[in-house]
Amino acid sequence: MSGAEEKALSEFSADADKWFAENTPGDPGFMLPLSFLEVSTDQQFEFLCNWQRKVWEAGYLGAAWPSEYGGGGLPQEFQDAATKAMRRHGGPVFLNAIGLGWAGPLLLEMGTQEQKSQYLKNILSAEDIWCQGFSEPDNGSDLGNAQLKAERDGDSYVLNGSKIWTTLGNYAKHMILLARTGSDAPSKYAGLSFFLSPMTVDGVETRPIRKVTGEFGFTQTFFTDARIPADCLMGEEGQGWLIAMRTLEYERGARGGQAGGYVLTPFDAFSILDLAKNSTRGGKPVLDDPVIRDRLVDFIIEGQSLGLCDQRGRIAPLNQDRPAGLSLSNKLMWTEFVRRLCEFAITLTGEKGGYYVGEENAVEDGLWTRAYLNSFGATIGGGTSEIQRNIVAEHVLGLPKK
Amino acid sequence: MSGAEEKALSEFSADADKWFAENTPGDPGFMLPLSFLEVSTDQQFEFLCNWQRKVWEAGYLGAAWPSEYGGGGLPQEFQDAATKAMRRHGGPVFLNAIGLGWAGPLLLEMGTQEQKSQYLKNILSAEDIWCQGFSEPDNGSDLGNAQLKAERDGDSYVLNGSKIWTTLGNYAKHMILLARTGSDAPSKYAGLSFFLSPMTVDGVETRPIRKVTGEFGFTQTFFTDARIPADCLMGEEGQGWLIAMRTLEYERGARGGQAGGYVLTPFDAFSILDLAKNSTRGGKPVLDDPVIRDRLVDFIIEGQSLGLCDQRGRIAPLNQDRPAGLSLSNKLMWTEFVRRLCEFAITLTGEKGGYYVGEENAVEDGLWTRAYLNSFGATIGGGTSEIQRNIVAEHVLGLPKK
Amino acid sequence: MDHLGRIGFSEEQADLLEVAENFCRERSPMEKVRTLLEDDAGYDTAVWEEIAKLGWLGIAIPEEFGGAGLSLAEAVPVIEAMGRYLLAGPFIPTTLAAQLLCDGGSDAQKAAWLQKIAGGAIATLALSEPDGRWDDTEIAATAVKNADGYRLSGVKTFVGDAAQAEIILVSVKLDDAPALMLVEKSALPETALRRETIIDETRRSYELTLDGVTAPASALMDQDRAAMALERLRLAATLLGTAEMVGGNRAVIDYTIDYLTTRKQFGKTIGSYQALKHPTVDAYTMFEQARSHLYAAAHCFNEQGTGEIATRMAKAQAEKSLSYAADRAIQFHGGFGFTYECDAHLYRRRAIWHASQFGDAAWQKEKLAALLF
Amino acid sequence: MDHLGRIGFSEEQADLLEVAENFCRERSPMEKVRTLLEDDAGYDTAVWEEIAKLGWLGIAIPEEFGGAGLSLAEAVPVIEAMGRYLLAGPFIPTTLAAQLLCDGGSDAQKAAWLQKIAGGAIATLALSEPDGRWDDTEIAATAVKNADGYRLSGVKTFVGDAAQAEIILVSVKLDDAPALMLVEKSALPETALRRETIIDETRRSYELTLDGVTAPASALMDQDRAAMALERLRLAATLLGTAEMVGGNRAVIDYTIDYLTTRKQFGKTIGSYQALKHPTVDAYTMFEQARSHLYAAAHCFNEQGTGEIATRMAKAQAEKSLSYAADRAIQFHGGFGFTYECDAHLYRRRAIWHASQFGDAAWQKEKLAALLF
Repeated sequence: MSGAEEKALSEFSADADKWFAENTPGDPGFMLPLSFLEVSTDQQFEFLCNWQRKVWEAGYLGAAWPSEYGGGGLPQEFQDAATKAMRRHGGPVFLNAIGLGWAGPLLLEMGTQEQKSQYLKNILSAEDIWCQGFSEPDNGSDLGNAQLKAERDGDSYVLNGSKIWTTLGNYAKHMILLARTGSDAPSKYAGLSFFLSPMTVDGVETRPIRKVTGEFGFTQTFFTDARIPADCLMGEEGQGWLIAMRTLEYERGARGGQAGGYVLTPFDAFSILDLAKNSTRGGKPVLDDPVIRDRLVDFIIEGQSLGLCDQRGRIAPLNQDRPAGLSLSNKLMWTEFVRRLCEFAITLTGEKGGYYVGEENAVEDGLWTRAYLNSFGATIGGGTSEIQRNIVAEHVLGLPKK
Repeated sequence: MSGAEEKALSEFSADADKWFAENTPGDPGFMLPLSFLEVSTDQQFEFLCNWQRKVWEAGYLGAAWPSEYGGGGLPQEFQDAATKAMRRHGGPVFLNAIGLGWAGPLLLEMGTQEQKSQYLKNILSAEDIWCQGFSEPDNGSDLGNAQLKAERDGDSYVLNGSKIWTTLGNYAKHMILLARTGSDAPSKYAGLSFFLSPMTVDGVETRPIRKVTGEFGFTQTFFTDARIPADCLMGEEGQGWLIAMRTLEYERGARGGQAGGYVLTPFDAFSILDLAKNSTRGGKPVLDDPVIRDRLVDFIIEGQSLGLCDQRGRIAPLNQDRPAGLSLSNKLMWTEFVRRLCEFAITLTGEKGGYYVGEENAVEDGLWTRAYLNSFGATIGGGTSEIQRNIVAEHVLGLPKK
Repeated sequence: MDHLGRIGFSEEQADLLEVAENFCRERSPMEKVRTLLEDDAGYDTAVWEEIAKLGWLGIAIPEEFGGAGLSLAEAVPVIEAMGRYLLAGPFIPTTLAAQLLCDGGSDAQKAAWLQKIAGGAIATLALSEPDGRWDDTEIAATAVKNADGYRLSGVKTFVGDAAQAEIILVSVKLDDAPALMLVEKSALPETALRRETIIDETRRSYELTLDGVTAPASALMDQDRAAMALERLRLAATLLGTAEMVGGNRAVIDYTIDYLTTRKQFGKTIGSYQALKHPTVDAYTMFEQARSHLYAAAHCFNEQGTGEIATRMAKAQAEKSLSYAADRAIQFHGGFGFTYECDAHLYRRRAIWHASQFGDAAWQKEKLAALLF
Repeated sequence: MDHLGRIGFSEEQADLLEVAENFCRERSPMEKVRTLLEDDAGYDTAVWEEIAKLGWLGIAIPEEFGGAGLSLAEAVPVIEAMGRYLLAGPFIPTTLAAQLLCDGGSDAQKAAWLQKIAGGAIATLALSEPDGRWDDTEIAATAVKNADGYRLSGVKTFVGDAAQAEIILVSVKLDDAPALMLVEKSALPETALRRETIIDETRRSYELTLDGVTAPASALMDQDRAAMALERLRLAATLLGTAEMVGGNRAVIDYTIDYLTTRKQFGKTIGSYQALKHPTVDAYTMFEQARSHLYAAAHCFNEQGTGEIATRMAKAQAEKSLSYAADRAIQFHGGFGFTYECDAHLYRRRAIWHASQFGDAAWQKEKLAALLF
C-alpha cells in the first residue's frame, strides 16, 4: 500500500469510528437478535433492515464491492477498518447474511453483468433479503443427495420438493437453491444445479419452524410446481455441486469477497467478563471464586486465540505448512467456543440461571441461556461440527476419507 | 447365604484381615511394580512370585477355585473378602495375571480334566507364569487377522510367526496363543485356533521391548518351526476366535472365574490425596489452592463412581435396561480414569514434576510420572479405548457397527 | 475412605422402581408431556390423585401420620422414574415440604397436615430469595410478632407449584433467628403470587411477595429446630433433584440412541459414525456413574457425614452427566435438534434448572472439598 | 480489551524462521536426537559452533557487545524450529543468561561476557531451589560478604547444561535482598554439580551445591536491578519455553498424521476412523491457537503489561496443547506408542518438563486472573 493509500485508509478509519460512535443505535426497547439466525419479529426485522441500509448509505458496508454495483470501490482494508469500527461500537448485526456473505461474493466471482446489476445493490441496501436452500428434511448433512427437482420446461424450470432450515425464509425475496436437474447423471453430484431462485412466485410456500429456544426463526420451504425463469440458473446444469461448495467456502472464511460487517454478534470472552463482574453465585460475587476465575481465564485465552488466529492467517510465512488450515478451521473453532462460552455464562448466574427469557428476575433477560440454545444453530447449521472436523482432517491434515 | 455360611465368611474375612496385616511386606528397598505389566528386573520378579505363593499357601488366592486343583473350594464371596483385605493393607500385585485372570478361568470353564490338573495349581503357586499371544506386529487391534501359522504335522503343530507385547514373555512357561490353522477357511475368523502353548520348546525366542517409561517389561516373541504337542489345542481347530473372545470377556470383567487378588495396584483417587496433602506447587501447599481442590474433588467423585459401579453391578434390579453395561464399560472407565488421574498427579508436584524415576529429589521417586506413562499400557493393551468404545456402543447401546 | 457411601438397595426400592417405571411410562407419554407444557397448572390432576392413592406421597411420612414410614431412599426410585418420563406435577415440592414438617413442624402442624399430604394435599416451600443464596446463612424475609400472630415481609422466589399448593412453608428471620412459618395458601392475597418464567417448562414456579401477609400464631414451626431442619431439607432437595436428573439422563440417552439407529446420512445409519458413537458411549458411562452415586446417596442419606458427601457427589455427577448427554443429544439430532419439536432440549433445560436450584455442581464440589480434605 | 496482545511478524523473524527450520531439519534428524539421549553432554558441539557462527546466540545482545541488537522476538522462531526438530543444546539457558546479564549485569560483566556468549560461550542460570517456588519472592541461597568477596551457600536445582557452561548466574539473598552472582564454572569444586535425572531426556540439568563456593567481589551483579531483572528473566524463560513447546507441538501432530495415514488395521488406514481423526483435528486447532499466542507474545513482549499477559496466555495454551497432542500421539500409535522406540513420548516428556519450569498452565492462569480481573 502506498503512503497516500495508507493516509486515505487511516482517514477513512477515523471517519468510520466517528460515524459509528454517533450512529450506533442504543437499546431499542426490545431484545435485538444476536445473529441473523434469530430474527423472530417484524419489529426486529425492520429495525435491522434500516440499520443495514443506513450503514451502507454511509459507505461502511460493501466498501470493497465495485462502485457500479452499489459498492465503494475501495480496497478490502477499508471495509475491514469499517467493520472493526462497527465492532468497537457494538452495532447490531446485519441480517442479510446470505446475500452479503454468500450470494454476493458468488455473483461477484461468477455472475453475469446482468445478474450483478440486478442483485448486488439490493443486497447491500437490504432491499432484497436472500435465503439459502441447501438442506432438505432427509439430507441435512448430505447436501450432495439433495432431491428437490428442477425440470426444464421451455423458458422455465419447474420446482418440486422442499428445503428446510431456511433462515429468514418468510422475509426473503431470493434463495440460492441447490436442485436436481438430472436424474440419470453419472453421480449424485453431477445431477445438481444451482439457481438464484425467486421466493415470490406461485407454488413457493413457507412454514415457520419453532426453534429450540421456543422462538420462531426459520422456515421449511415447499415448492409445488413453482415455475422460475430459466435464466435463474447459475453456471450450467450439473455444476450445482461445485458452486455450492464454493459458497460454503465463503461461509467457512476460506474465500473472500464478503460485503463486510458482521451477521453474528461477535462473542469474545470479554463479553462474559462484564457478566461475571456483576453476578453473584450462591450469594457470593462470582469473581471471588477462584475456580470460576480459572475457567474464565480459560475462556479469555481461547477467545483471544481466535482473534489472534485471524490476524496470523494474514501473515503468509506463519502459514506455510498448511496454508488453508486457519481459514478452514475457523468455523469449527468459533462455533464450538461460543457454545461452551454461553453454557459457562449460565453457570455464572447461579440460582437465577433457572430463569428464562421474559422473566423479570432473569439476568440480562435470559440472554445467555437463549444464546446457549441458539449456539447450536451454528454448530449444526452450515455443516455440523462433526462434518467440519472431517473437512479439516481431510483437506488440511490430509487424513484419508475412508 | 445361610446363617452358618455368613458366620464362616465373616470369620474368614477377619482372619484374612489379620493375616494381611501381619504378612503384607513393607518397602523391599527397591521400587515395586504398580502392575504385572511393569516387572522389569529379576529382583522384582522373584519378590512377586514369592508373595503370590505365600498368599496362595495362606488360602487367600484361588479360594474359590476347586480344591482338587489347588483352590480353596469356597464360594466366591470368600475370595472377594480376601482380596478386599489385601487391598486394605496395600499388598503388592500378583504378577501371574494371565494365568489367574484369563487362562485359569478358561481352563475351569472349558478345559479337560487333564489340563486342569496339569496347569491350575501351578498358576496359583506362581510356579508357572503364563503369558498371552494375541497381538501381532501388524495387527495390534485387529486380532481376527492374526497370521501366526500353526500347521498340523503328526502329533505336533509347527508354529511360525511372531507375537508382540508379550508381557512377562521372558519369564513365562506357557502362552495362550491365537494362531491360524486354516488358510482356506470361509472367513478370517474361522481359520483361527487357540493353543495352550509351551514357551520352553526350541524355536521360541523372545526379544525384550523397551517401554515408553524407559524400562523393559514385555517382549516380542518369535516362533520359528517351533513344534508343540497337538494336545495343546484348546477346543477344536477353528474355534480360536470364539475362545479368544471369551478370554477377553474375563479381562473386561464380563465373566467371572478369576482367581482373585489384583494385578494392578488399585488406584483410587484417594491415592493422590496423600500426595496432595504432602505436596507444594510453586512453593505453596497444594491443598491451599482452590482450583486444585476442585479438580481433586472431580477425581474423587469419579474414583468413587467406579467403586460404586462395581457394587451396583451386582444388584440386578438396578441393571435391567442394559445388564452387561457396567461390566463391559469397566475396562474403559477404569483405564481412562487412571491415565487422567496420574497425569493430574504430576501437576500436583509442581516444579519437581520435572524429575523422573531415579532422581533423589523426585517426589515418591517419580512414581506418578512413571504411572502416567505406564497407564497407556492399559488404555492401549487388551483392546484400545477406541475399540472399547466400539464394543460398548455396539454390544451395550446397540449402535450399528457399520 | 470409610466415610464414603456404599450402595444398598432394599426390596421396597426395587418394587417401587418397577411399579413407578410402568406407571410413569403409561401416564406420561411424550404427547402428554408436550400438552402439559402449555397448561397453566402444568400437570394432570387425575394422575396426581392416582399417585396419592398409590401411597407415594406418604413414602417417607411416619406411619402414625398415615404414611408408609419408609425413608427418602424409597422416594428416589419413584422420582427417578418420573424424571425418566418427564412426568409433571408437584411431587418433589410436596415430598420435601412433608419432610420439613416432620423435621421442624409443631406437633399440631404435623397432626393437621401430614396425613392430608399423604392423601394428596399439595404443599411447597418458599426458601429462595432474590439474592440467590444456596444456603440459609442469611434470610432477608422477616416475621414480626404482633397481637394476632405474625406479620410477614420480603420476597421469595422459585416457589414450586405454589398456585396449586394448600400450604407453603416459608423461611423467615424472626427475632434475628431463622424460623419457618406454615402459611396457608388461602391466607394469601391474590397478588402475592406471580408465575415466573423458568427454563424448565415442565414445571411451575412462582414468586411470592410476603409483604402484607399475616399468619396466625399457630403458623410458627418449631423454631429450635428450624436451622437444623432447613439444612436437612436442602440436602434432601439435592437428593431428590438428583434422582430426577438421573431419570432424565437415562431417557435422553435412549432418545439419542433411537435417532442414531434410525436416521441415515450419506447412505449410512448415523450411529455407525464414531464421531457420534463414541461421545454417546462417554455420555452413557457418565450416566452409569451418576446412577451409582444416586443409589449410594439414597442408601446412606441418613448417615451423619457420609450422607452429605454421597448426596453432594451424586448431584455434581448427575448435573455434569445430564448436561453433557443432553447437550450432545441436541447436537447429534442435527437440524432437527435445533427445533422445539425435538425432545432433547427438554432434558437440557431440566439440567439447567436443577443446576440453579440448591447449588450447582461447582458449589457442591466446593462443599465437598471442605468435607473431604 | 486493549491491553491484550496483537500479532506482528518482522522480516527478520520470517528470515530466521526459514533458515532455522532448514538448519534444524538437517542437523537434528531423529537418529541424531536418539543418539544424543545417551550422550553425557547431550548435544553436538560441532552443531553448537555452527549456531554460534550463524549469530543466533547474539540475536538479542546489543550491537555494542557483538550481538545483532534485535530482541527475544527474533529468538522465538529459532527456538520454535529447534523445538520442532528436538535439536539439543544449551541455546535457551545461554540466551536467557545473556538477557539476565544485559538487564542486571555490571558494565564490566557485560563487557567481559556478552561478546563471548555471542561467540559461543555457554552460560546458564541457577534460580530454582528445592522448595520449588516459581517466583523469586523468597530465595534461600545466600551470599555473605567477606574479605575476598563472597561466601555462597545453599542448593540450586534445575541448572540447565551446567556442566558445559562457562558461567552460571546464581540468585542469592545478600544482606536480606535479592542479588545475582556471576559464578565462573572453573571456580566450582568438582562435587558442586550433580546431574539430575529429569523427565525430558533431550536436555541436561544439574543440582548445584553452593556450600563452600566463594566468589570474588567482581562476581556481584547490579544489585539495584536484581529484582527487576529476575522478574523479566522469568517471563523471558516462559516465552522461550513456549516457543520450544509450540515447535514440538507441530512436530508431534505431523508425526501422528504420518502414522494415521500409513498404518492399517481391519483393512483400513487408521486415520480414516473418526475416533482418531477428530481428536487429531482438535489437537491441530489447539496447536494453531498456541502458535498464534506465541507470536503475539513475541511481538508484544516488551510492552508493559501486555507482554506479561500475552506471554502467560501463550504458555498456558502451549502447555495444554502440546500435552494433549502428545498424549493422544502415544495413544493413537497403539502398541507401538507404548514403546520407547516411538517418538511420541519425547514430546510428552517435553511438555511435562516445561510445565515444571517457570510455572505451569494452572499457575500462569492464576497470575492472569490477577492481571485481567
